[in-house]
Amino acid sequence: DGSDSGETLDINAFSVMEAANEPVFADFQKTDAGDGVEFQTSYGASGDQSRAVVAGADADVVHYSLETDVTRLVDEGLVAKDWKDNATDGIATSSVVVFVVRKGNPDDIQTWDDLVKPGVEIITPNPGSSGSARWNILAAWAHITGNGGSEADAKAFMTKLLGNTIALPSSGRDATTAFTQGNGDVLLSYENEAILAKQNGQDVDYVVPPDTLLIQNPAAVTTDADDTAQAFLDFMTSPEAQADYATSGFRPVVDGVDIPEVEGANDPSDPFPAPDELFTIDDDFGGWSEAADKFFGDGEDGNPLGIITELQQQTGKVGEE
Amino acid sequence: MSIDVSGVTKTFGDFVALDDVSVSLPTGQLTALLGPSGGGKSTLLRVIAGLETADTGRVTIEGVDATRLPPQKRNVGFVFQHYAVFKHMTVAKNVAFGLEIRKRPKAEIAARVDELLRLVHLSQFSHRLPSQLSGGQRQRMALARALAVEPKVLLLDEPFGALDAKVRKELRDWLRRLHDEVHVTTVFVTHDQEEAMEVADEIVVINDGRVEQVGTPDQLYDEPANDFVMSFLGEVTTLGGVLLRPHDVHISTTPQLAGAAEGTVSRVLRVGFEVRVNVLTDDGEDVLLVLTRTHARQLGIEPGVRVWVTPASGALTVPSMKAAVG
Amino acid sequence: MSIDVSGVTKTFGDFVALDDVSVSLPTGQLTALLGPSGGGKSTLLRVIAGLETADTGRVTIEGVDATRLPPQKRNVGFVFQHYAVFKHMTVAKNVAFGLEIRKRPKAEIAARVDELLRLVHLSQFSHRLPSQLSGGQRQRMALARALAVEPKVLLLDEPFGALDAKVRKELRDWLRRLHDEVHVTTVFVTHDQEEAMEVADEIVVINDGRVEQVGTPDQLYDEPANDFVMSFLGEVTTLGGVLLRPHDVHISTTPQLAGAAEGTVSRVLRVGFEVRVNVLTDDGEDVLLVLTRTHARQLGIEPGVRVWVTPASGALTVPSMKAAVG
Amino acid sequence: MVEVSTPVRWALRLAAVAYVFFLVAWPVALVVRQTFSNGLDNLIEAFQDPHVVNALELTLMVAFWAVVINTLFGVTISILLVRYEFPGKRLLSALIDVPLSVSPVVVGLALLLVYNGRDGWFGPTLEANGLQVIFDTPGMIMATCFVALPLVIREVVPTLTEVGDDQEQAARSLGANARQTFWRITLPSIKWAVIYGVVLSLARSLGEFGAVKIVSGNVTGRTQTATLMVEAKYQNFQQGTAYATSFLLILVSIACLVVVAVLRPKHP
Amino acid sequence: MTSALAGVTGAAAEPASREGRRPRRSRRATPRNTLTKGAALGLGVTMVWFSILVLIPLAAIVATASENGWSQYVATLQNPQTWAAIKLTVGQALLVTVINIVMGTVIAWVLVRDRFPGKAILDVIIDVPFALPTIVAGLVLLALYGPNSPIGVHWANTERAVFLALAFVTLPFIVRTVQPVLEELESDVEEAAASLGASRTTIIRRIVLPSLTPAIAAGAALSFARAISEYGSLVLLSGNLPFRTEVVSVRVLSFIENGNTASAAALATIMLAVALLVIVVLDIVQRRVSRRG
Ligand SMILES: Nc1ncnc2c1ncn2[C@@H]1O[C@H](COP(=O)(O)OP(=O)(O)OP(=O)(O)O)[C@@H](O)[C@H]1O
Ligand SMILES: Nc1ncnc2c1ncn2[C@@H]1O[C@H](COP(=O)(O)OP(=O)(O)OP(=O)(O)O)[C@@H](O)[C@H]1O
Ligand SMILES: [Mg+2]
Ligand SMILES: [Mg+2]
Ligand SMILES: O=S(=O)([O-])[O-]
Repeated sequence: DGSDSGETLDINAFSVMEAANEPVFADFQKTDAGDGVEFQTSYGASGDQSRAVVAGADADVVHYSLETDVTRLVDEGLVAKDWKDNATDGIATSSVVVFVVRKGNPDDIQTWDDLVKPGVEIITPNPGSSGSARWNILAAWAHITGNGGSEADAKAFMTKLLGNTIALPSSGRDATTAFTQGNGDVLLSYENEAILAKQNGQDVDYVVPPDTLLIQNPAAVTTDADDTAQAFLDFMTSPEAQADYATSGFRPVVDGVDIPEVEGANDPSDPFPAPDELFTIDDDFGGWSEAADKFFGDGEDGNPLGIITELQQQTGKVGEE
Repeated sequence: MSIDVSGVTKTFGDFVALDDVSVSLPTGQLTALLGPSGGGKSTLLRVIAGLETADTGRVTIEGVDATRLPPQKRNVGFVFQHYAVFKHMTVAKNVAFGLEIRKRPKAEIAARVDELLRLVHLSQFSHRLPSQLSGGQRQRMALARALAVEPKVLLLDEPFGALDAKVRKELRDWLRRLHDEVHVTTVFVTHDQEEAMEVADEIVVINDGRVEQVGTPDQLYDEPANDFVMSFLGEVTTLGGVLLRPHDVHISTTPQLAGAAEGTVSRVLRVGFEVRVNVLTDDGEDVLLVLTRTHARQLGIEPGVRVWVTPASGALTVPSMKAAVG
Repeated sequence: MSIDVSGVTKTFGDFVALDDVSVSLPTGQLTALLGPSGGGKSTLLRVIAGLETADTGRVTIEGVDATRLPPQKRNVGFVFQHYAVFKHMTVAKNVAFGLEIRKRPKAEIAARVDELLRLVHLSQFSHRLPSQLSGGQRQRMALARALAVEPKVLLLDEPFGALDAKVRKELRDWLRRLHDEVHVTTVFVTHDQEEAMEVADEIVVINDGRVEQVGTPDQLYDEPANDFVMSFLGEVTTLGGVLLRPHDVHISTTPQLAGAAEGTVSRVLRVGFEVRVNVLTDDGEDVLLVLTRTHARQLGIEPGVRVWVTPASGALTVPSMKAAVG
Repeated sequence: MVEVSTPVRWALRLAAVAYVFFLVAWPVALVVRQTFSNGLDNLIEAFQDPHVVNALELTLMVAFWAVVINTLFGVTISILLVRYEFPGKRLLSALIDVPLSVSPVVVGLALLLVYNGRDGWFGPTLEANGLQVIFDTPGMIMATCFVALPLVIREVVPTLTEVGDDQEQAARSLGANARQTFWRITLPSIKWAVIYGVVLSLARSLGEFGAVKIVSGNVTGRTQTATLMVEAKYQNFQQGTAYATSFLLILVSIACLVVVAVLRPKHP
Repeated sequence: MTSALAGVTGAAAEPASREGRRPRRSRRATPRNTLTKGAALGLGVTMVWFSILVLIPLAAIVATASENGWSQYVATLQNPQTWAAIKLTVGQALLVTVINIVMGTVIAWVLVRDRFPGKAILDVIIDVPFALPTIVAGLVLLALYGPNSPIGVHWANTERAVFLALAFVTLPFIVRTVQPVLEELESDVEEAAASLGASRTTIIRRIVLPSLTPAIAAGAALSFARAISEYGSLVLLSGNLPFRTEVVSVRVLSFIENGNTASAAALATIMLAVALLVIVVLDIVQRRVSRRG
């Protein structure tokens, strides 16, 4: 290895990326730009991670679950305004929202409507800190509005769904741990997280619902990062890296990726089946810039009060003001 | 009726603390157990109280064989060297403890506690905690506590050991008077011969786990059974090969008496009303004697003066060689 | 040249521990600070040593104004009541401490420690830890340690306070002899009048933060400045309205002397060679007197006997009313 | 001393042993067993993971500094509290115990509020002068210091009180100055208490989790301590490594305890 | 006889005799200052460090919480999830403290008064919870009471898990405060009670336990303070389920992770207040102990 160049890259990423990043790092170190580069990583709930960088945590490359967590850094001048100006519009990885269930799916959970049946215990992370949580919630919302329901219908549905939620762990990974330790009947999570859990021999299955939301995780370099960081960021969307990510259960964000067998997927040879209906944040919600405030605004300091935030307050259940 | 200890032996591991001790302590008397530290005094007292079980032998208290009775059944009051006060209880509660255990009526308890606190002059301290009392007061409280249950026997282990000289002297007189009044059979441990002689009706001298002598203070002083008892009961000096008390040395500045040893005064020390004189006899013996100041003044005793010393008439002497003693 | 304390006052909070104390302690003498507990003896000694700073007044040591000097600059040896041994150091190391601090050459230190340990008879214990010594040995080690730095002044705070009577007596003689040998100005605190009188050249009586009297043992005994000094220096009794020593009461079984008070013997207590006699005079006074056994035997003193008592010729008397004292 | 009757004694003994067995002994034994469930593989794997080694080194480093600082601070404060009178002493001695009852999470938050580089009270100034506290080692050392703060003091104060000051005064009267008195007399006589306090602080420091989690930023290889590593590995489906790391921590803490058990002054 | 005893009383009431000539009273009126220059410097340095480390950060918490005035506290307390966490935490902490009072005293008793092979090991094990990293403590308990429990009790993610974790980490507190007191309890006090006719149970109830009370109280306060602030051992064990197993510390952390510092600080302040209360209680207990001497 090239300890000669001795450069260190600080990667600040959301909670579920650790296992997926390892092969990508290894492959990057084999490239010219990556020769001798060491990686220092920090993983945690997406929003929490982003706030830590604002508060002074070191980062060269940030990789978050949500665009808004990058936008926060842009507002602070920590990421260049034009970070989205690349081939993938700033997106580095993608996935879909799935249902993780107990082995053999004993409660026979197949669709969103199965989740709101009485007695079904749901675990989903906390939308205050976790990106995964917000994707899950918007996916549920889209299930109603994208199928012709009104906002009122969607609110009613969300109320029921939140009513069935027994825990809101702080990150996607915390939620997985809570679920694999035996809490709840169904975990709302990333497809890649479900696959990773199965790869690691957890007693779970996962269900890709017929209609679900496309998850797009952005990545960017910070303003004081050097060329190596940029090189790594570029490498992340290379077919080679995307193939590594695919092995860990992520859906590629660029074309021409040679999708390998994905152990742990429901069908390892066809790991990423297209759902019947796939909503996207841009098409169905007008992008995160609109959705973030509309759904998750905290209602303080002149910010709007988001629909979900309000619902959480009303149900008096789990979550933050 | 009395306390009878017969053939009691007590060992700790292979250390013999009491070696076939037999002693009888008559009812109503105040008896002192006197002896040097480690002699076995406390052990004997604790065997009597049932706080320690003898290996062999029997203990009879007021005619009842108590050898196997647990302490709480012996009806014996025990006062500990370091008071063993119940720190978390007030003075009154401490005294009442034994009565409350016996579930006596509240009113009776209150009355008795009152009476006892008056007896030990602690009435005004009844609501204090023991930590707010002086040593002497604590000791009196411990006494009142032991007396509360009207024990047949009162046992005191160095009751004044932890007090300073002045308080000790006062409590000593007070115990004597208390005993004359209450007349409970009392046994107390001390290693202070003066205390024993001043307070006790009878003294049991214990050394090395064995009883050396039993007798009244006068008997012990006048007829010590051996040189140990003699020298333990007061200062001794040697003159002409015999042990005797420094007060029993007769001194004169002229050769009055036949057989007197001639010598020179080597040191004169005035201590209060007494004068302590060292005489170096021509035979090379260093004889200590004690005179009153008046007497010394009369004789004109000063270092360097030639003097003649001899045992006074009626002086108690014991051969100074241990081997010579029975 | 001496230790001069003048006008020293020391308060703790609003408690006055020393109240305008002035006293001068001559060079080369052995002086005792004598007084009851809490009188201020230790405080005075600590002020002299610099371990406590006086509120007002000055301390001069051998002509040097020491009032503001820190303890380590006063060249004063201090021996503490509870020895204050350095527990983690051997006997030799303890003694060497002051010399090591002064960075004396190794060889010199070794020689001096050797000499001092020989002086205090601890040579064979030099490698022990203090915990392996008896109380008396520890005390002697503390003395050697204080002497090691050749202090101009040696201060001892109740040097024998924590020891038992026998050891105490031995060390007391030993200190006297040591002082006669080394001749360093020495001040020691005690609350035991016998100790003070037996050992000291001069005694300073301190009570309640004030100096009651300064003088030689004989002066204090023979000419006490007031009833406090008189009664503190020995037992007293009252006869005909005056305080006097029980030994100074003359007793006879016939009305020999004019003015003698007639009375009846109420109690006779033999303690060793002494007999303590209580006489209840016809005037209702309870007079205590002490006789030798021989004397009592000669007179035939027993309870109930009619006797005449009077102050002996040359007896020291002090008016017994507090108000009558200067 | 009252002797309780044999059945009662057995009942008490059994209750005590059973309680401790089920609450502590058995669970700890299970973790040890799981560590070795496939021989030494877990341990070897852990030691081959540079991040684990890194985390252990970091933990030692942070604990070392925290213990050094707490010892200096603790001994100084103890001497001040025991040997001197000054206004506010009682308040100070009460405040000293506060860290014992503050949640580690709150400790982390408190430090974050003051020292974070963006809107902390002092953070921006410190960072402008090149000292990053939060998300870096100084913050982690501070968090560890905070939680272990009273331990040395709680050991030293009673000993110092018990030893009394007469040895110190004797040293002064023999010519020793304040510094000499401290090194030659005071310190040797409180040595065991200090060592005991250090061992307890060390155990506590090695094991700190909550406070460090908040102020460290949890950067693998740089600010991730052993305890943070245990959590991360456990959640990252690498339970073998988590158990192995835990085992190492258990080993260290039990070693600390044995040291303490040997050192603790026996009551005569 | 009263006259005979009069002399004794006069002398034995010796404290009174001292108040003779001058007003010499209280030993401590106003706090004195005996600091030397060096000591004052030492105090200065340590106080600066103590402020930097503890006082200012804690002040920052209070300040942050108070930015929005009382409404912040009210809002925080009114949040049902937060309220549930407080109730759970305080409730379980109390329960654990009660258990500790019983078991801690029993264990201390066994350690001091009983003798059996393996006692030394028991003595060492008592301290394990103190020395063990809390996260490992959680892991350790999970091994016996988690999903893979060899004894089939699956208590993870339930209130019992919270109880277990708190009981584990607070085990040493009462044992270690009671043990030395019990060791120093003079046996002659118990013998005195026996000689006054007290039975074994009476001695324990009336003499031994009351003497231990201050130590038990001090240990209980420590154990309660530790229990309400516990975090690490619950991370892996309790599942942090709102309304069921979420404790205050976890709640504070989730506020922090959600960027809601004000609520975190408000809740932290409430916990600090409880902790301070506990310290005051501790202080009072200890002072009572020292007064009794
Ligand atoms: N529980 C015990 N275990 C072992 N040895 C003991 C025990 N109790 C007493 N001894 C020993 O028995 C001997 C006699 O002890 P005891 O307490 O009766 O002496 P004592 O005459 O009361 O002495 P002192 O005047 O010092 O109190 C001593 O040598 C003591 O060491
Ligand atoms: N540091 C202190 N703070 C407050 N009061 C003190 C202090 N030191 C001494 N005192 C008080 O000053 C008075 C005199 O004390 P000192 O120690 O000098 O008495 P003493 O004559 O040596 O008595 P003892 O014979 O009991 O040692 C006592 O009443 C004592 O309580
Ligand atoms: Mg004894
Ligand atoms: Mg004194
Ligand atoms: O890491 S998450 O943002 O997905 O919780």
